[in-house]
This record gives sequence, structure tokens and C-alpha cells, in this order.
Amino acid sequence: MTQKLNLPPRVAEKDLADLYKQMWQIRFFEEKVDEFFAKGMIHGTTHLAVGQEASAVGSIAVLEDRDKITSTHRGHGHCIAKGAEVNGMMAELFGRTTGYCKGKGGSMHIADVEKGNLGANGIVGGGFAIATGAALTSQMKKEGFVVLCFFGDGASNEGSFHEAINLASIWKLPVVFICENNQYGMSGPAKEMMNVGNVAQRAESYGIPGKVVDGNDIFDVMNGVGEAVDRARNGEGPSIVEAKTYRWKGHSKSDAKKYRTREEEKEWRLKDPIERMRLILVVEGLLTEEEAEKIKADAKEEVEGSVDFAANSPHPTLDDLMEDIYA
Amino acid sequence: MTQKLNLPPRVAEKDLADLYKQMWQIRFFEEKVDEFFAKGMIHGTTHLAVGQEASAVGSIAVLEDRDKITSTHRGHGHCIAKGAEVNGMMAELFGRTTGYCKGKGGSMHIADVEKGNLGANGIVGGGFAIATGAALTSQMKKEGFVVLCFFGDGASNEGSFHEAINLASIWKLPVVFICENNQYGMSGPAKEMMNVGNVAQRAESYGIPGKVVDGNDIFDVMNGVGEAVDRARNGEGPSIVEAKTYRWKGHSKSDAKKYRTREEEKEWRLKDPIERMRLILVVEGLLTEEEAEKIKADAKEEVEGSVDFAANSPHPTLDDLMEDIYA
Amino acid sequence: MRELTYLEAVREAMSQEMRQNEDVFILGEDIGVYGGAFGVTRGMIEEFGPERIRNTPISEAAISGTAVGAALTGMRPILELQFSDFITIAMDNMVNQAAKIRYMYGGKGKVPMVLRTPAGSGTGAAAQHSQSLEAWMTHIPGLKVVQPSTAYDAKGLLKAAIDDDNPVIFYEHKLCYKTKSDVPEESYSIPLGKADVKREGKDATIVATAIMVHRSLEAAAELEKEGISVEVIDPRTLVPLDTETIIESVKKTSRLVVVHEAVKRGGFGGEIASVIAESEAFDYLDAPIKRLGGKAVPIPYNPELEKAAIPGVDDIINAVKETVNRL
Amino acid sequence: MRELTYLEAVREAMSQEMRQNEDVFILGEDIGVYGGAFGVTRGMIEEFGPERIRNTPISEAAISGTAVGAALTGMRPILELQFSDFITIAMDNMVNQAAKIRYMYGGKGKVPMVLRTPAGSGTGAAAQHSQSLEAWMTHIPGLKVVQPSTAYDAKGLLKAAIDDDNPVIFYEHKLCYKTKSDVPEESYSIPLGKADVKREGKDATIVATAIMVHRSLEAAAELEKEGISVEVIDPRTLVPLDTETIIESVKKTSRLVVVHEAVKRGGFGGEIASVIAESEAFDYLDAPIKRLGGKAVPIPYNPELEKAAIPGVDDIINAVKETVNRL
Ligand SMILES: Cc1ncc(C[n+]2csc(CCOP(=O)(O)OP(=O)(O)O)c2C)c(N)n1
Ligand SMILES: Cc1ncc(C[n+]2csc(CCOP(=O)(O)OP(=O)(O)O)c2C)c(N)n1
Ligand SMILES: [Mg+2]
Ligand SMILES: [Mg+2]
Repeated sequence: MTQKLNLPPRVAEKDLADLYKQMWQIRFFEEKVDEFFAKGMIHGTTHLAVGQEASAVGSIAVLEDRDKITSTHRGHGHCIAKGAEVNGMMAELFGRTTGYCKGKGGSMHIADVEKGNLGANGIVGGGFAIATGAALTSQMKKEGFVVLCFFGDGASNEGSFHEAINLASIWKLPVVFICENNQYGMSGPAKEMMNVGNVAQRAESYGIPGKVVDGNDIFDVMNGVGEAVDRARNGEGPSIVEAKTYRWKGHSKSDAKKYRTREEEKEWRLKDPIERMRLILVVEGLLTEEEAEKIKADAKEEVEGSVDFAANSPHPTLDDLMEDIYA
Repeated sequence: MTQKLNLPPRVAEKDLADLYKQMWQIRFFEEKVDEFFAKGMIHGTTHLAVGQEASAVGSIAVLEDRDKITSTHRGHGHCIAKGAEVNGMMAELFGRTTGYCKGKGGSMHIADVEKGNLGANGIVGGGFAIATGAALTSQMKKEGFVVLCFFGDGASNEGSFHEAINLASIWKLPVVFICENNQYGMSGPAKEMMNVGNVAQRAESYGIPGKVVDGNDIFDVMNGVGEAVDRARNGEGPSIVEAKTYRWKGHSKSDAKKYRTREEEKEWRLKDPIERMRLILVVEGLLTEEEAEKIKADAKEEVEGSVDFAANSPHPTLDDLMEDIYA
Repeated sequence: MRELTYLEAVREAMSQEMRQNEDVFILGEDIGVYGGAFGVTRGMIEEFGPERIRNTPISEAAISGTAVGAALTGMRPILELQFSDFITIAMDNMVNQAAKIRYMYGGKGKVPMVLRTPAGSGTGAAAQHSQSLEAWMTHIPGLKVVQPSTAYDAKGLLKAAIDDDNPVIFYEHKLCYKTKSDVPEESYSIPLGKADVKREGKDATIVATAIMVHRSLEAAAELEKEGISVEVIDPRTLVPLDTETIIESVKKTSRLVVVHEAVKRGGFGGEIASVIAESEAFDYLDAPIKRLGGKAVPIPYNPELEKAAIPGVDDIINAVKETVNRL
Repeated sequence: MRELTYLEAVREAMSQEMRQNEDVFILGEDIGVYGGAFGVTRGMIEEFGPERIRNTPISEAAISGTAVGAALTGMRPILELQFSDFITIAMDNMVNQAAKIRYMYGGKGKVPMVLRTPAGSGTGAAAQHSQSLEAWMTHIPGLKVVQPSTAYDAKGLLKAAIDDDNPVIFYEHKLCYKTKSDVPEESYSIPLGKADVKREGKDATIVATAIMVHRSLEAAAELEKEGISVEVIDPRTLVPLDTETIIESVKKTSRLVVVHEAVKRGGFGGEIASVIAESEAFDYLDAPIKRLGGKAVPIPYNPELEKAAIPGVDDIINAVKETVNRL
């Protein structure tokens, strides 16, 4: 079967509709969460990945099931792309026992260790070494799995970035460090917080490949990450892949976004990764407009369903407080 | 006055005899300390810089008095080069009140803040951010001083390296990071502990200059560091200068040196930085053999004198225990 | 008198000090136009400019160490750490450098810096953003530890902390930020080491910190209705600790309940209880000392579990009753 | 029975576990041919090879996080930290990741890892290499804390720690390394949470940890000559703490002295004292509980000051006498 699009080996054209759907699931999930937070219906805070769907979906698309990921505080997209059920995710945000962490973790700690999602992380840079350790397991046990470590532009200034990537590089561990460079930390512009244009350049410090991809173009992401994953699986060691993207919303629940302009935001909205994927699929004839609409509607419905699921799920009881702790 | 040797602006040929003497002071000081430790006459442990004299003396030679340094666990050489009295240093190792830290710090904490030595450090990588902070003071108070931050090849794998140099780079702080790459950490070979040949390459991550110099050639060190210091003083920001060198002795008091060969050690002894400087000075007619001998003898005598000074200095009393602490 | 929130009081103390003393400046993540994670520095960059309200990269190790280096060379930095949980990354600089420098250098050097950071649960931020880790810092000779509970105290204690020539850890409680009290406009200082009797009473003494001061006052008001008169003491600073005020109170009431939000096991309550048990007040005790603290679990996300993890007003009421009813 | 040193016992426990279980491996700085900073792993790389005795770069944040990631994915890493003072750099991974993962993920994940590290003063290593920081770790729900005082205990407790499915911090005391005791050749396990009565007595109870167990036994022998019979309890594990054994002893002797080397202020002694003060044993107490701990100073270099900074045999003798003579 010849393919119209330039795709990495692990992705077939028939998978694209699924990936397209995941992008919408993420978008709808995030918008729903945004709405709930705005209405004060959910506790705590959250970090939404609206606008960044392609880097999550595209990166994970090239993985095998046995592969693993570590995620970040902005992790809903990674979860969905790694196969999490929106029901369990929404229930977690609602603090219910049916949530991924039984309501104990919340947005910043959704994990599904069995399925290879080693967890979101509330500590910026907290995933670097954990991913490295997971890759060490793969190497020592010869399990053959690869680990994707997601991190932000801001996280690349943490010491853990340096230490873990150095370690992974000398041990040639099967891990790919994926920078979702959305241009800002909480408010700090990446270009002011480091003296180089690309996080990927930092690969030079570790003698490993560093590559920049268009984070709003799922195909570019898949190809860039796909190559790095192959390399890792072949025992050639880690890489850094930097996906340039943008978060449409504020950093977290309350953010006046004074650190950037509305014009800049508009520019990036024009680069909507979902719209871009839809266009390509339709133009290439891989999806009709109707199919695309249907997928979108299904995604929306699933997210709506997750709200019912969550809302009807039981709250933990006070007896649960001291469960799952051992010391 | 024309100069025969290629020297940085701050160093005149007439200064070279002094620098040559400092090298010997360091050598003799270290050998004396080695002897005392071997005999169990000194408490604790120590890290000797025998063989690394040129990187300390050459780097500091290009500084003005008001400039500052941060040092490491292997810091005796930096202290002497920055103008410390061997008396106070030896007394510190003897744990006496006349020591630089009144006997409370020992080898790993000798400091002379007033004179611009912000201190040795028992924490590998502990100096990176302290030096960066001192450079920030210089910038904010417009004091015009430059800070030299010494560190080892091993220290360049600490996260503090990455965080501090990144910070210094974006704020264009007047600090020069000097890697004394003596090929090993405690036992870990630099070439196994990082996937790049030179620590200086890591400058790429911060958009700053990184340069390798021959750490056993004081002239090369002076020129390399001199340029970086000028740059820093001109407000152009930090640099990394990597001086390739070798420690002749074991890492610390007890080290069987199983991690390297005797052949390798011999090779490096042939590159003795002091002998090399002597040769150049004599060949260029800047010093006669007799003058060179005299300088060496004087240095030795001073170190011997420091032993008397230390041995005759008072011990702290138990009343001193709770002095200099405030909380 | 004018009322201010605790958050405004903290800001006012910093602004007043910065107007008076050029050496005082703030560094931290997102403290510029964003105004800090909790809005404490909002508006300050407009008054003081980016040179003195320094937005940093996400590099807790570098920024804490930079503060140490700046303080050691003549500045008086205030470091804002976004959540007190992240002190895990700044630990080395605070504990092995800032706290020890003066003593370790034989008194020749000082580190006048304040690390301000919000602590505590109650915001739904879960396990990595809700801890109360002040006990760690109290254990380290060379660190002063301040924990204000009211706007008035916050302003006066922060001035004292900034004026102090030594490192001070200043814990702000997130739930206190919006609490209000009368706060004088002019600058004033509350000496570190002076407890405040927040309510006088005769039947039992409660020593409480941070948000637990407010809960204890609520409890005391309830208990009063039942004829139990409770004295509530807020130590305000844990190091130095005003043992005298606590001892005098216990001698008067003969009963002691210690309440903090931090996990009970290994918490500072043990120190307070033991100090009293060791003191002359021991002979006045008519009942065992009671300690209330957080349960030995990471702070859970679910709001009901989150609340149940730390002492509530009812717990305090019950503890006082148990102590008072004990024969 | 065969005698082993404490150091050999630690090594033997690791070797036996590694022979039995392929998942157990060690990582740390200089643990290969160098044998570790204190020689604990000497000879192990020869038996197990560099794959399982993994020499790491000087990167405490990375190696602790790597251990977490490896543990989370099926390995059972033992991490050697060269000095317990450097846990400052590994804090985030131990406290915000390892300790919390299981609970935060709703029970779905486990982190079976042991962090072994030498603690304590007495070697002249000064302020940054001599601390006893175990109290920090006891304060963190999710960490078990072990502190053996004898070779026999070290071997059995280390096996239990390695077998545990959760993170354990295993403190070795440097001055204990050369102490000897009878140690069975076969593998055996001492359950975590079981105190050991190192000496029986009836007039007073001493609870002591690590090197203070030995000093307390010396003190008890002296006191016996004066007719005072002292019971010495070694809790062996601080978390979980065997409160029952301590309570029973105090009920019998009516007097309690708690001794540790760690700084008294904020030390674990406060926890032990308070647990007893809160327990049924309170009513049996005939004298205030005494706590002995380190003075509130960084550990000084000078050997006399160093000794004076922590409790000595005489201090223990005096404390027991004061307690016993109290009417
Ligand atoms: C160690 C640590 N420091 C600071 C924070 C607060 N914080 C949370 S997210 C964030 C910005 C992270 O920026 P980036 O890595 O670019 O990720 P993004 O939010 O843009 O996805 C900050 C500063 C944190 N959670 N952990
Ligand atoms: C944070 C920290 N980790 C480990 C150590 C133990 N240690 C002391 S010196 C040293 C080796 C340092 O190597 P390098 O930076 O190359 O300096 P060198 O000793 O070669 O001068 C190590 C591992 C330490 N003191 N601090
Ligand atoms: Mg970002
Ligand atoms: Mg080295």
C-alpha cells in the first residue's frame, strides 16, 4: 500500500483518523475543564494544552504500546494520546474514586503506570530523571521499550534537565526528550530565559541529536519523533526533539496574560494544529468533510459523557484518606 | 617596553617571577600537607592540586585585586594565587584560631571574603551559583569586578552548572567559569562521564564562548582567561574556559588510584607546569637559573615557616564552639 | 487604622524596604508583570523596574545560590520561591551554603537574604504543592525561620527579616493571604524571637502556627462558650523560638496543646512539646502535652480528604477538652 | 559465629540480594573500582560487573530520579549517596517523587528503592560532610527511615529495606563502619519497625540511635558501677517507629533520656519524647524527659570542637544522673 503522506514506519494512513480524533478529544476535554474551572466547579488549578494537541498526539503516535511516557503539569493531552479514558481523567478532576488516582492526585498527577504513562508531574523538570530511570529498566531488562519524556521550554532551565540527559547520553538509554516549546514558562518568555534560540541546541552538550520540528504540524512531529524513537530502540541512545508550539490559554486558572500580546495569540490561532491536520486529510482525500465532522462530534460526545461519568461517580470517604500509604 | 612573551594586558613580564613563585608555593604547600596527612598529623581529608598549579595561578594572574573567585574542594592553589598567606592556610589545616576560618572550616572551606576569595566549597558544583550571585552584585552595584568560578570536570555534570551558567548568560553577568579538567572526578573518568570531549563545548547551550586551553601552560591559561575576563568586564557576559590538566596525587587522602594507570601518570608528570614555566622564563632570559632556584627556595622556606606558625598557634577553646553562630 | 490583607502587607514591607535601601532586590520566577504565582509582587516591577524585580528562569538551585552569592558580596536579596515544596531543589544552597557560611568561615562573611515562600494546603493543589516543610529548616543551625499568621505580623516580621544579617526563611501561608488586619502605614519591625499571645486564657495553652492560629482562635471562641478559657500563643518565629512566653503560659494554665498543619511525625510540634517537657513548666503540667498535626499522608487532591489530612477546628476543640478533662 | 564489620555487613547484604535477585542493582558515584567513598562496594564490580554496579556522574539529582524511574518500572535499585549531606541535591526526587508516587497515583505504582548513605561527624570532614539529617526524612509520609548501629542490624535491616516495596532511606554511620559484631553468613531479615533492647535495665531508659547507641552502652556500663541500672533501646528504624517497646520500657523505668547526634533543635528526639509524653507512659514518668542532641552549630573542623558539638559519654552519664536524681 503506497502512502500519500510522508509518515514514519509505525504510522499507517489508516491510523490518521484515530489520531485526528485524539486531537479533538484533547481540545474538547481541555475546553470542558476550562469551563468548569471558570465556574468554580473544580478544585485546585489546571494547565491546559489547547493549541498543543499535535505535539502530544504526534509524538505518541509513533510509539508501540509497551513504550512509556513521562508527562508534565500540562499533561491531559499526553494522557489521552497514550490511551487514557477521558472518563477516568474527568473523574480524577472531580476528585472521585473512579478517577485515575482515586481522586487523590488531581490534574497534575494523572498516571497509568500499567499502560505506560508514568505520570504527570507537578514539579517542573521532575520527569527527566524518572524517564531516564525507566529507560534504564528497559536497557537492563532488555525489554526493548522506549520512553518519551515530555517537558517544556521552561523546564529546560532546570538542573534536572542537564543531569538526566547527560546520564542518559553516556549510558545510551532508550529515551527521547521532547520539548514542547510553547514559548513561555508560566510567564517567562523562552527567548529571555535562555541565550539560545532552540532548546534542541542543548543536545550539543551531550553529544546527542537535537532537532526542531513544527509542533503544530502533526506530520512533522511524527517524523521527527519517529526517527528519534527508532534510534533509541536501536540502542543508539537519547535525542532531544523540540516541537515549537503555543498554548492558547493562560498558564493556569488565573492568568491575565500580560506577558504577551493579543496579536501574538491571534497569529498562533491561525496555526491551529487540528485545523491543519483536517485540511491535509481532506485535501489528500483520506477523510471526507463529513467523516471529519463525525469524528469531531464523537470526540465531543465522549467528553460530554465523561462529565456524566464523573459527576455520577462516588466521592472517596474519609476511610480512604489513609489508604495507599505505607509509612 | 616590548615583551618577549605573548601576555594578556594585565600581566607584565616583571610579574612573572611572582607567578613562578606562587606555583612553587602551591607545590610545596601541597606536598607538606600530603606528608602531614600521611603521618596522620592532620584531621579530616584533603584534596591536593599538585600538577594543577598553572590553571590556578594563570587564571588569577589576569585579575585585578578587586576581582573575586569561588573555589572548590581542591582549593589550596586558588587561595595562594588569590593572595592568601600560607601561614593562615596551614594554621587552618591544623585547626588553630589563627587559621583563615579560626580552625572551624578546615581545608574545604578556606575563604577570605574581604580579599575576594569567596571560599572553597565541599559541595561539588556549590560555587556556580554563588559566583553568579557575586557577579550580579558587581553588575547591580556597578562595581566593575569580575568573578572567576573554578570547577572540575566532574562538577560540570551537576545541575547547578547548567542552571547557574544559563542564568549568568541571560543576565550577561561578569563571571568566567573555569573548568580545571584534570581528567577525573573522584575516580570517574571525564570521558566516560560525559558524551562530549570538552566541557567547553557546553558553552553552546548558553550562547557564550567556550574555549579550551592547555592547563599546564601558564601562558596559555593567562591568555585564554584574560580574554574571557576582559569580555566579562566589558559587559559582554560570561564564558567557559577549560584548562586541561591532571592531578598527580590521588583524589584525596586515601586513594589507590585503580582507575588509572601509572603510565598515564608518568606522561602527565612530563608536562609539569612549573618546570615548563621555568624553562620558558630561563630560555627567554627573563630569569637566570640562579634566580629560579632562589625563588623556589624562598617558596619552600615560606611553606616551612607556615608549619612553625601553625604549630605554635593557639587551639580554639570550647568557648569558641558557639561563636559566630546566630541561630 | 487602615486594614490590609496579609498579601498586601508582605508587598508593602518589601516596597518600603526597597525604597529605603538600594541593596534590597527581589528575584524569583514570574515575579515581574505576572506578579508572582500568588500575586504578591504585583505592581512592583512597575515601580522598581526589572533590575530590582528580577524575573528568573525556572532554576531554583541557581536562584537560591545566586541570592547567596549576592548576599555574601553586599546585596540583600529577597528570593521568592513559588511554592515552598520546591525548596527541595534549593536545599543545597540554603542548607549547605547560606546557613553555614558565616560559621564555617570563622565569622568572616555574612549572608543577609530572605527566602519567602507560600506553604500549606487548602487550595486543591495536591501532594507536590501543599506541604508545610518548615520543620526541616528549623533543624539547621544558621537558618532563622519565620511563620507569620496575620497581616500585621507579616509586615513587621518581614522588615525584621530583611534587616537581619543572616539567612531567614519566611513562610507565608496561602490561606492567610486574603486575611485582613489593621496594619500601620509606616514601616515597623517585629523582632524575630518574640511570640505573640493572640488570646489570653487560663485553663489551657494552645501554641499554634500560621493558619492554625486562626483555627485555634475559632476553637477558643467555641470553648469559651463552654466555660473553657484558652490562651492562644503564636510563636511567629520558630527559630529563634520564644520559649519564655510559652513556658510562662503553661505555668499558668498547666495544659498544653500544640497545633500545626505540618505532618505531626517529625514536625516542629515535637520540639515545642519537648522544650516544655524539659523546662520548669514540666512540674506544672496537669495533663500530657497534646500535639496536633497533619496526618502521615501526602496531601490528597479531593477537597474533603485534603481537609481531613490536617487539623480542623473540631480537632482542636476536642484536644483541648481532652487535656482539660484529664484528671 | 563469624565476626564482620558493619561495613562488611552492608556489603554482604547487598551482595547476597544481588545474587538472588537480578532486579537489584547499585548506582552511585565512584562505586566501581574505587569501591565508593568509604569502600563499601569494594570488590563488587569485580563480581557483578559494571552493568549492575553502575558508576554515575556527579549528578545527585539525576541518580536519585533515575532510581525512582527504574524502581517504578520494575527494578529494585540501591542508590549510594557519598555523604548524607548531599541529599540536599536529591531531595526533590526522594520527597516529591519517590515518597508520594504510590499515594498520589491512587495506589497504582510502587517505588522499591533504597537510598544508602553515610552520616555523622567524627572524621574531620567539617560542616558540609558531617551532618545527621535523618529527621528531615522522618517528616515525609511515604519514606521509611532506617539507622542501624551494629553490623548484625545493618545486614538484616538492609535486606528488609531492599525487600520492601517502598522507598527506604538507610543511614550508615561513618564511625560505625569499623565496629564489629557477630553476623550470620546466611541471609536474614530484621523487620522494619522493631526496636532492639541493647541492654536491659530498670532505673532509666535511654533511647539512642546510630553511634549514640555505642556511647549510651558505654555510659550504662559506667553508671552500673554507681549502681544505676540503665536500659538502652535502639529503635533501629525511625519510620516505622516501634513505640510499643519504648513505652513499655519507660513504664518500667519511669525515666527517659533520648540521645542522638543530630542537632537537638528540630531533631527526631523531639518526636520520640513527645510520643512518650502523649502516651500512657506519661503517667509513669518520674522526671522530665531529657533530650540530648547536637548543638546548634555547623559541625566545626577542629577535632576538639567537633567532639564538643555532639553528645559524649559524659553528657549521657550526666543526663541519666540528673533524671534519676530528680525527686
Ligand atoms: C520546580 C518547579 N518550579 C516551579 C514550578 C511552578 N510552575 C509550574 S508550571 C511552570 C512553567 C513551566 O514552564 P514550561 O516548562 O515551559 O511548561 P509549560 O507550562 O509552558 O507547559 C512553573 C514555573 C513548579 N511547578 N515546579
Ligand atoms: C555534591 C557533591 N557530590 C559528591 C561529592 C564528593 N566528591 C568530592 S570531590 C569529588 C570529585 C569532583 O570531581 P571534579 O569536579 O572533577 O573535581 P576534582 O576533584 O577532579 O578537582 C566528589 C565526587 C561532593 N563533595 N559533593
Ligand atoms: Mg512553556
Ligand atoms: Mg576532576
